[in-house]
Amino acid sequence: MQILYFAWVRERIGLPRENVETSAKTVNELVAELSAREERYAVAFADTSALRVALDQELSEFDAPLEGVREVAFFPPMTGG
Amino acid sequence: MQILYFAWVRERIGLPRENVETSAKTVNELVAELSAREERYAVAFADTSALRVALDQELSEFDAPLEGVREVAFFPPMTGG
Amino acid sequence: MIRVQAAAFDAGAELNMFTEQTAGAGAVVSFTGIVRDVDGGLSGMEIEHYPGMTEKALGTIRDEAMQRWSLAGALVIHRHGPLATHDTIMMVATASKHRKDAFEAAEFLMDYLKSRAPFWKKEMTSDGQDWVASKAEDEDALTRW
Amino acid sequence: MIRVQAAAFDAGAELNMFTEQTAGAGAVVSFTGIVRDVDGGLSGMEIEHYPGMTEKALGTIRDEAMQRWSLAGALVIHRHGPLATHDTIMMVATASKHRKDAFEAAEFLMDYLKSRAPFWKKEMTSDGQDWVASKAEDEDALTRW
Repeated sequence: MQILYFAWVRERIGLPRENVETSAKTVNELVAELSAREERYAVAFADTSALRVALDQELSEFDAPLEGVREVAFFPPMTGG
Repeated sequence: MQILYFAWVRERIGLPRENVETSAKTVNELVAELSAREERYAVAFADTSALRVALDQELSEFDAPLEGVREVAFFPPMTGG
Repeated sequence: MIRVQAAAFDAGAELNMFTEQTAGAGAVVSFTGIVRDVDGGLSGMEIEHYPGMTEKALGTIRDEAMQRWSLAGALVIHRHGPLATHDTIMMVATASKHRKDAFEAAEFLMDYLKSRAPFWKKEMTSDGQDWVASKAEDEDALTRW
Repeated sequence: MIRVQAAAFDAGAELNMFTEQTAGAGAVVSFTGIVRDVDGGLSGMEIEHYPGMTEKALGTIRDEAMQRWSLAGALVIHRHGPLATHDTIMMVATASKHRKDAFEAAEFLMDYLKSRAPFWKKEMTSDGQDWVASKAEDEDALTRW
């Protein structure tokens, strides 16, 4: 599964994207798995209410299932315009 | 007193402006005076609810006093923009 | 800035100049009114106005907008005289720090200009010429403010 | 029309092109977002985005606007990458027969773009760099629609 990070999430984790082998069934499970890996993930994901997630480039929720999903992206609330 | 007419009021009365000697105390009295003069005025002023009046270039009401007023203008509702 | 003129103007160039003058504000909204297509075809339009009162009325409306919203600037340009189909009739532009002020002030300027500035449109079609009738909804729009 | 680009663009020229493409509509509204002055001075801005999702998200927002209002056209241009103070960040433009549709659709496009299109602004000041925080009022603005 391709995981993408943007803005300060990318900076805290220290990379823009990575390939992850996971058996996580939901976004929340994936977040827990990543956070358990290394401190920098735990810091970036400390408060998921301050984060947004997109599944295959569509905004989604943290309790959404990951079945069939190829691309997961984590980022802060958008500030364009 | 200088009287100005715009848009279809000007066309019905047949002139853009004229000088009028009047002792009318309000716009309504002036309208009655002009309407009594000639058919074309009576036609133009037949329905004052379809008209607007400006006194010295400020939108006003038909029952407003004319004291001190130098310029009265009659016209249909505006359609700019 | 208020301009009442017979001459054509370039809305894009005006927008850029206005934006430059209000640089640093962050948000610029513009409205452009164009002679539109009408059923049966329009061969042209003529706009009559009340010289003297027009400038005063637009100035009053603009002052009111500058007072009610936090604006870095407000521009109104309105043409009079003969116009052809697809000609630009008028524009307003507003600049502010936050987009809400610029949007609201531009709508306010348009609503008041429509019903309170002394302009009258006459349309020329193949059937002849006729004065454009005012719309009740334009008067109603003022109740919002 | 949706454009996501690093290159600068001329908002006035875009407005004129858009107006020409939607000629006959009568009413055109534009919003331009500019890198604004901030207290303490801004030396520049960087806009990150999510290639692929950005275009999709903007397309979805534009389609929604075209469905909800009677529009002759809707344009969205948004830049990414490094920007300098007073640079144009983005613009939206809408065209319709009646001004209400163009105004509402432009505000809708801005409100959704702000909170639903994947762009993130980073400001460079003399104190360093920092990501611009999202505002609760931007999320709240969506409840209007």
